[in-house]
Amino acid sequence: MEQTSNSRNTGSVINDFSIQIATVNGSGSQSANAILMRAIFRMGIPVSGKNIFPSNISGLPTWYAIRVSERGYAARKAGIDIGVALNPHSAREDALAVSPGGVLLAESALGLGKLRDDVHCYEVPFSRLAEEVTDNFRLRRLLANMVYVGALTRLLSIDPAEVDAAIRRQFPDKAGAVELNLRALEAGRSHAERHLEKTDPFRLEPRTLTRGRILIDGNGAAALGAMFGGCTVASWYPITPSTSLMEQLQGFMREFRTDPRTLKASFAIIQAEDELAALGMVVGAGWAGARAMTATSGPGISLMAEFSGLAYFAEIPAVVWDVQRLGPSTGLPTRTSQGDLLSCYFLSHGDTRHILLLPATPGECFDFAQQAFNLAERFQTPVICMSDLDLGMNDWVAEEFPYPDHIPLDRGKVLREPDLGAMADFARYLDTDGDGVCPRTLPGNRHPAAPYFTRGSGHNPKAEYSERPGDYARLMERLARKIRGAVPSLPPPVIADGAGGPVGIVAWGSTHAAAQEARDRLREEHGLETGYLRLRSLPPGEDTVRFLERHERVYVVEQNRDGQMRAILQIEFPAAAARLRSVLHCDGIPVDAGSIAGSILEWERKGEDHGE
Amino acid sequence: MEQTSNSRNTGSVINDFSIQIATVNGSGSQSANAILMRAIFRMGIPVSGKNIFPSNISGLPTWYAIRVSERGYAARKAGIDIGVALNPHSAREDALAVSPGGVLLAESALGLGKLRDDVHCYEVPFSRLAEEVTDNFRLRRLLANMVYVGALTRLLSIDPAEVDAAIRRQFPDKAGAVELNLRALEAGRSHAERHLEKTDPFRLEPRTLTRGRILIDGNGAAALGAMFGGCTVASWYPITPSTSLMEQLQGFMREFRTDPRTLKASFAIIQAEDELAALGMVVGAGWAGARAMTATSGPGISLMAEFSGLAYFAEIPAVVWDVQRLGPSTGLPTRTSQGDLLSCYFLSHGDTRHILLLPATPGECFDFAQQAFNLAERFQTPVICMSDLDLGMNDWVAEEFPYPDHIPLDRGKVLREPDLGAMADFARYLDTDGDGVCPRTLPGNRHPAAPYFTRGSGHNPKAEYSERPGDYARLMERLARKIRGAVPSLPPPVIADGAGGPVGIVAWGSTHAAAQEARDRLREEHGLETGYLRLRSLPPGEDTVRFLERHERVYVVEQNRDGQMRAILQIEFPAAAARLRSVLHCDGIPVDAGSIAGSILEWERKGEDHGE
Amino acid sequence: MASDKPRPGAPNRAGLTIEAYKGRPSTLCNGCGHDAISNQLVRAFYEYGIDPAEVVKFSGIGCSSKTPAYFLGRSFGFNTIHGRMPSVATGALVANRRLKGLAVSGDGDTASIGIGQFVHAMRRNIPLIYILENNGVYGLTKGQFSATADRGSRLKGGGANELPPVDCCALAIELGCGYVARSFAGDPKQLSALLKGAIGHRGTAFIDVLSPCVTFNNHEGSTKSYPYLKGAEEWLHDVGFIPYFEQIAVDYADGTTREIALHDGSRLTLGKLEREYDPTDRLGALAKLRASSEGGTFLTGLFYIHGGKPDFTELLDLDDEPLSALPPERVRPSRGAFERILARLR
Amino acid sequence: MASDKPRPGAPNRAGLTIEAYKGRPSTLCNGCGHDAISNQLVRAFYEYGIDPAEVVKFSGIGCSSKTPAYFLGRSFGFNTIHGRMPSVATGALVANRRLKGLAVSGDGDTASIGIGQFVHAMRRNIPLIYILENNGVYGLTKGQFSATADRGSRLKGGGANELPPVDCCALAIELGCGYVARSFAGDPKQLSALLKGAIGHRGTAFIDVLSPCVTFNNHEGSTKSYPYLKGAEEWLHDVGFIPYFEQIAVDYADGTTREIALHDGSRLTLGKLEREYDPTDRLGALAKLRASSEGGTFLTGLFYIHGGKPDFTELLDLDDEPLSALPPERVRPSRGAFERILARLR
Ligand SMILES: Cc1ncc(C[n+]2csc(CCOP(=O)(O)OP(=O)(O)O)c2C)c(N)n1
Ligand SMILES: Cc1ncc(C[n+]2csc(CCOP(=O)(O)OP(=O)(O)O)c2C)c(N)n1
Ligand code: SF4
Ligand code: SF4
Ligand SMILES: [Mg+2]
Ligand SMILES: [Mg+2]
Repeated sequence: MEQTSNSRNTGSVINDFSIQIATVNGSGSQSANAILMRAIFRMGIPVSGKNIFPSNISGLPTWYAIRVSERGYAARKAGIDIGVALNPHSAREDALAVSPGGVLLAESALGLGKLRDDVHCYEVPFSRLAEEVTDNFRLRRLLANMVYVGALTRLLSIDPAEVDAAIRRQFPDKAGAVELNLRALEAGRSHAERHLEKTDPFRLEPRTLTRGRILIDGNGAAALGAMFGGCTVASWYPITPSTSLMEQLQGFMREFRTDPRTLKASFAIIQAEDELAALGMVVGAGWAGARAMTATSGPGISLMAEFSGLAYFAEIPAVVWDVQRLGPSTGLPTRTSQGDLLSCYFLSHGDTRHILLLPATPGECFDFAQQAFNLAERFQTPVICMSDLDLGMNDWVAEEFPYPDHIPLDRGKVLREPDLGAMADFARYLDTDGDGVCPRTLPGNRHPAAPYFTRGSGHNPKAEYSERPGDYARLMERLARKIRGAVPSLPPPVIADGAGGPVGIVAWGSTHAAAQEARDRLREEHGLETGYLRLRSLPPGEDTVRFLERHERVYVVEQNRDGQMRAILQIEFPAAAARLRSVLHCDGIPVDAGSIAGSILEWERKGEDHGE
Repeated sequence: MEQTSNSRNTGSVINDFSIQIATVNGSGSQSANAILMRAIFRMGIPVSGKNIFPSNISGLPTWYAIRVSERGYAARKAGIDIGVALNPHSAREDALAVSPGGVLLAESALGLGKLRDDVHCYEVPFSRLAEEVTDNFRLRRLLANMVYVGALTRLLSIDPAEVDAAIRRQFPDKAGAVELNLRALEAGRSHAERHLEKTDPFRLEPRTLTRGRILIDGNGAAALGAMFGGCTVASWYPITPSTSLMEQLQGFMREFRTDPRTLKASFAIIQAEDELAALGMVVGAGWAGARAMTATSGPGISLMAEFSGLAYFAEIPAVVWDVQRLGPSTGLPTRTSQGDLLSCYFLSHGDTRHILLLPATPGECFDFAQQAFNLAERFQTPVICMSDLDLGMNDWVAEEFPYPDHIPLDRGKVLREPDLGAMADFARYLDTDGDGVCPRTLPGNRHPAAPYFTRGSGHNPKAEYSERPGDYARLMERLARKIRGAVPSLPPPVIADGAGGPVGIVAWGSTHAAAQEARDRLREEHGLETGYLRLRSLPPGEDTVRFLERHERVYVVEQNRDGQMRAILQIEFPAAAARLRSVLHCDGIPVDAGSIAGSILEWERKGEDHGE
Repeated sequence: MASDKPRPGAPNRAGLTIEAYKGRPSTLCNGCGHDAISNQLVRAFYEYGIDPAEVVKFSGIGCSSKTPAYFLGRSFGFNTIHGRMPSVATGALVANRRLKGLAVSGDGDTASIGIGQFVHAMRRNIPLIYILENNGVYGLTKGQFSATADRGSRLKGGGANELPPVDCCALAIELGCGYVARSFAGDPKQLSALLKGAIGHRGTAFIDVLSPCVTFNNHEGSTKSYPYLKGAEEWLHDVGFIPYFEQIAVDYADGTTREIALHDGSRLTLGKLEREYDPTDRLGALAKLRASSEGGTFLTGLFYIHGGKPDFTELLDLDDEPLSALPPERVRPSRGAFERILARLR
Repeated sequence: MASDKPRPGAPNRAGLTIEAYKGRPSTLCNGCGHDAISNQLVRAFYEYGIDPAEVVKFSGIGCSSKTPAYFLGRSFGFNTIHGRMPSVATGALVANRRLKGLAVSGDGDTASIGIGQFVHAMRRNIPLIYILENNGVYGLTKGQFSATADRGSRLKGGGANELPPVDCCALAIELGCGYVARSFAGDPKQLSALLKGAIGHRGTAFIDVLSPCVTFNNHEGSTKSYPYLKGAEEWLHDVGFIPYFEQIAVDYADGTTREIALHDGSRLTLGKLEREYDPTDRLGALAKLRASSEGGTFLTGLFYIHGGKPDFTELLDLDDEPLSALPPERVRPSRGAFERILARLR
């Protein structure tokens, strides 16, 4: 905020502010917001949007927060520069939430005009204007949303051509809808032109900063990655916020993976009866040689514990996307969190440690969705991708993905008939080359030595049942070695300014956006230089411990209550444990840079006071 | 072994040796072994027995290891002083396993006589002798076991009166069985008397060391504790090694908790359809105000993840016994392990941290089974008791339990009708006194303010659905505070020689027996003094971190692959993390003192070499 | 038909007005079938004069499972987890056998993820009214098919369901449930009578209530929409209810009506249609159900009733006093008993 | 009846002797019913001449679920986790539609913990022979009742079961399974014919095989003991099997025998008893089942068959090539497709 207010005093605030639209869910504001976002994006200005919605189908308050940032900051911005109020149930609160000096664009009928004298207030009869567009009762409610987009178009100088294009893209092949929306847009725009005198400083100016970029949600990117990563079986059970990953995958697969001639599918997407079955199907398919995945969220992860252990222990590839929401239990199903990390790392009873991938951007969702299959097949083990609601369901500006030629499909050590040759015996769990990964055969292999019997109970290298203590200990030791051995193949951490110093910051997943911005603030506003490491996978490797050792105090920033990544780093790197401090944010709303920077500054000040 | 061989050279080895009996499972050796154990126990000599059995109903090798120890060591003893070989399938291996200088007592038909010249070998035709006792084919097989008991009675100078008494106790109200067994015993005894010339040094001498003691398995003790702790609802699904806990509970309850007049039960024991349902029923019953529990093992824990999170989050008392076996997955279902610690501590997705009790002895099983209910009700949260197969299913000598007057039934903060008085509103989740624990009402309470609506989703203090970030953050903060606040009420660690020094040892659960013995060895044989702390609950408290800080190097001894307790200590006490080292044993066979002492010595030597 | 209803606004036999049976305002979509069912639950419990303090509500997860917040606000309630409500209800009702259980679930909650617990709950005959609010889709996760979706039914987005539906009524009968009925959220009169019948029944009473999801499954091509169901509904009979406290004699002169006595002395009357139908004949009930589902109609009414089965608390020989309320001396055996046990272990 | 059996010791149509169909030595108790079933599986697959490389075996957890190690040692197999085998089988069979699935489960594994996955597997009609080795108890955990225990049946220790049994055949029929039979481990001839019929069927074939647990449930008072079952078994008909490769004409002069054609051209013959029984009539099958269970007899035979239903891989419109074997270019769309997608996101 401080920066913005500064520029405000000096005149215009260009391409750097937040808009928060308060509506009722089920009222159709989603497409209006998407159109608004895309129009700004197409003006070449980096933009991000966060949908704060209830666990409910219609009638409850919902907010959409758009952030425009010339510097490309995509984290939530604390403070509302421009508030749009349409929801009578939350109107007062929404109006009071606008930052001083900001803008309140409100439905006139709400009578909010007099509530604040420290903001620029514009009242517009959105509903009445919508009524003028159509007689249809249902549509009016929807179109009121386009009216506010129209008003904003005018107020913020959004390029009308881009709004136009965005509307057409939003309703492809629906000329009627396009027409109506254009009319509603125009109603808002011209009303604003005629009745509103702009007193506020916020403005958009075209740039070319989004060239070569796309606007995409993490779930969509993961779905694309899964398709281009050669996924053939996907089994799932609906649960917010992972549903849209699977539904998008289904859409893409139907379009691009159905043989246009035979209409036969090169994939199976199965809606299972629950998450136990979903992962069970993935395990069965992975065992049989398909690239198989599921996507779920917290409660589903809990239900997948037993099958995860089976896959770990019997060495079966499986890819799981955990699009995290706020737990425990049902928690807040439509709010974001990074609270499943410990659960996933140790998922299942007994000694287990899973490979986790930690995407922070849609680009990484796309990449990791592919790599997850490669890793799962190469190391014959579950790979869990830790996304979250903020990353998965919100739209982010991303570099255009390259066609994934550089990620070939690595099916791991699979022995086909010719590979078995004259072998009389094949031992499924024999570590032939010392890396802990044993070649496997796939059902359907007709070589007489190929078949073996898989089980979740103790077994010797020949896959025979064994209760011998030595067989068990060796097997478990090999599994540990295998996972440790996988670390160099996992996405390494991204390190910035990591040469060393008093303060380091560690982040992971979607927290990255705010953490990066916080570092800029600390440097620019407080002169505090920080090293930065973003974990992109677990178990962590050498780079990470060396980074920790190079910094006196390392702040581990994450969106959960208990500092789960910090806990894992303490387990893995005990010598560095005492350097770690948690910077946590966990209330379901995506973290913002200010609160991270603030916490770090407070710790640092405390350190000085208490001689820490 | 070293000690034993020493004394062997000087003549007799009295009351300090191990006997391992190798038979086939399903052949009825269990009662013979129990009789042998009890007879020794009744001679006043401390004894312990470990059943190493297959996951199978009949026909596979099984071993029973008895340890006699005047010093009261109850851990497994490495090395077999006296081997009894009855199983043709494992005979050679069994014979080769006897320590040099030891005894091999073998079925003559196995022809093992010539195999070893470094052991005292006695051959006895167990089967033939059994044939002389009865014509019944089935019974012969069973009675062969009593024949070896008879031979041992003679060889080891076991008091015949005590064997006699033990047989009568083993078959109460079965005069026929008693008679047959006595005859088989006598056949073995007199055969030995007539045909075997004792050349070995092993002998038993009566003592009075078991006076005031009982012989009991941990599951039986836990069942007793549950009954005397006022358990009213128990729901479970069969799984080794927890089954015998519930089956014994059922036996005790039927006998002592059925009204002799009305024949009505003051308990319900329900065999659920699986572990999800088992914990679901416990949660329902706990919510409704019953003291409810379940018992399970690894796979069941995985299936209980989701309900655990619900109970944690909605604050419902629940007691879970995890009688651990070797995981992950099905693993070795009949072998011991301490591998579920991390799973249980963090059970469920989202931020959770459960209260864990860690009994090490049957006495603690009895105690903690009661305290678990008190803690669960007082802190309105799941309490998981971490037992294991070794503790739960094997027989241990224990101090007689005192009648539990000293553990009153603490039902926690429950408001009945009169407590609510004139209250117009009752807020279920209002922390009225700042300890994080909110008074609750129970269904059936007829006060108009009493009812509330429980849910696993976000809620405010009035138990109303809420998605407000502040409500959520406050609730989660309170839950963390509540669990932290419970720590002083949990069983504190037991500390021995904890004043400080270079080397400390931390153990938990059934590892205690071997750890204690290892300390003695380190002191007596290697002059290494060690401090000792045994954790009896989690989260750990101040005592523990202070102990860690007082020692330069702390060896955390446990029976899992990954050092799970060490991991938890590293999470909870980062400043001490670097002092911790893992001493692990994880192959399904209970750990022995020698391997612990050996590992610690090796570490200590390495430390010197590498200047650590 | 006799009227069992207190005058509107008047207190019922429990001395309460209908207000005491309401809950918080619904947050479901306008027109959702589930709200219609909630209304009937409010009315049925009010008119029956049940004391809300004796009722406990249970639900799983879903739009349907939210509804216990919207009725019987003066009863304890537990919104559990997805598909596993029956186990929680079982535990609670065993812990306190004096409580009357009322459960609400959805078709995803019961027939997809929850079919396992459903099957076992039916076997156990727990004292529970189990209402399945059946719309053929997952409302709360935005309209995927559930396991009760009919073959050929189409999603809003276009996909057709190809798997056969689970008929929970048939399963309940097969599994020994003693009160099995089907109704329609758009048929308040019948639903009301069936709900009251369920209240009067001892043991599990299962009612499958077709309850359109107006947002995701009310379109052309859906077989669970209001228009479709209105068109396809076929009454097995005309269901009426006479509460135990209004034992008026009714004259069924024409022999077209059959009376069924309930556990508490109330009576259900089955009249007019299908008067040959015998709801105590399990096999006949199954045959009727299958015939109707194969014939493409949607049959409602009381399919099966059998009042004599002991409920689960009886099978467990439970003390009359709720287990949850037993005093310490009833749950901790004596010192003498303790001594006897120790003696065996010496 | 025609003999479909190769001469003992001789190679079958796949060129294999019976040795090639055996597995490792059993570790079950002597006399366990499950071993008898394993023997019949060995014989059936050998006599049918199925190539073991085309078969995949699945099981859950239990004594019964161990048996896939004891037959078809040249087939891949997967001993999964307790109660969740059907999902694993579904995944594997979808991944490779050329494989013939053969599943073995226990009554605890299927009817207690696993009833949910059982129900959904039946709905999906996956290409799987599903053998339930039903002994009414949990063998491997030492003899507790399972959900198929009959009411009144007694445990060795003495307790009686008070809950109604789950009849998996009735459920399978209700849920649309296209091949539903019951047999007895002590009746090798009938079991063999029913197994071969299952091999010839397309889609899910479910056979509930009563299989006494000699260690925990073979005592007086048990309704799943050898003596009890031998006494109570009632044949619905005399089942025979004629494989597709032995298309001899049989003369059923007396009209007492009915022939059922299977997917691969093999035929089942149902003779002598109950010749009126029509195994393609779903309702009749259910009625017959219920009548027999209420009558206290234990009916065996082929209850229901319906061969025309598409199996799950067909419903999914899968490529003919196994999904597991598709080459990279078949599973990674082209650069052009990629470009089209990106364009929408700009
Ligand atoms: C374990 C788990 N998986 C998935 C979900 C997500 N989920 C919430 S409600 C629901 C389906 C609800 O459908 P239904 O029971 O038919 O209720 P309706 O909303 O249609 O009334 C699902 C899948 C969840 N809450 N928990
Ligand atoms: C999740 C889980 N719970 C419990 C068990 C323990 N368990 C192993 S086998 C079994 C029952 C087996 O009974 P059934 O399926 O009837 O097979 P049977 O041994 O009678 O052939 C149980 C409960 C387990 N392995 N996994
Ligand atoms: S989405 Fe459907 S089921 Fe849910 S509240 Fe709306 S109409 Fe009802
Ligand atoms: S315990 Fe029973 S089911 Fe298991 S192998 Fe023995 S006889 Fe068979
Ligand atoms: Mg539904
Ligand atoms: Mg069984």
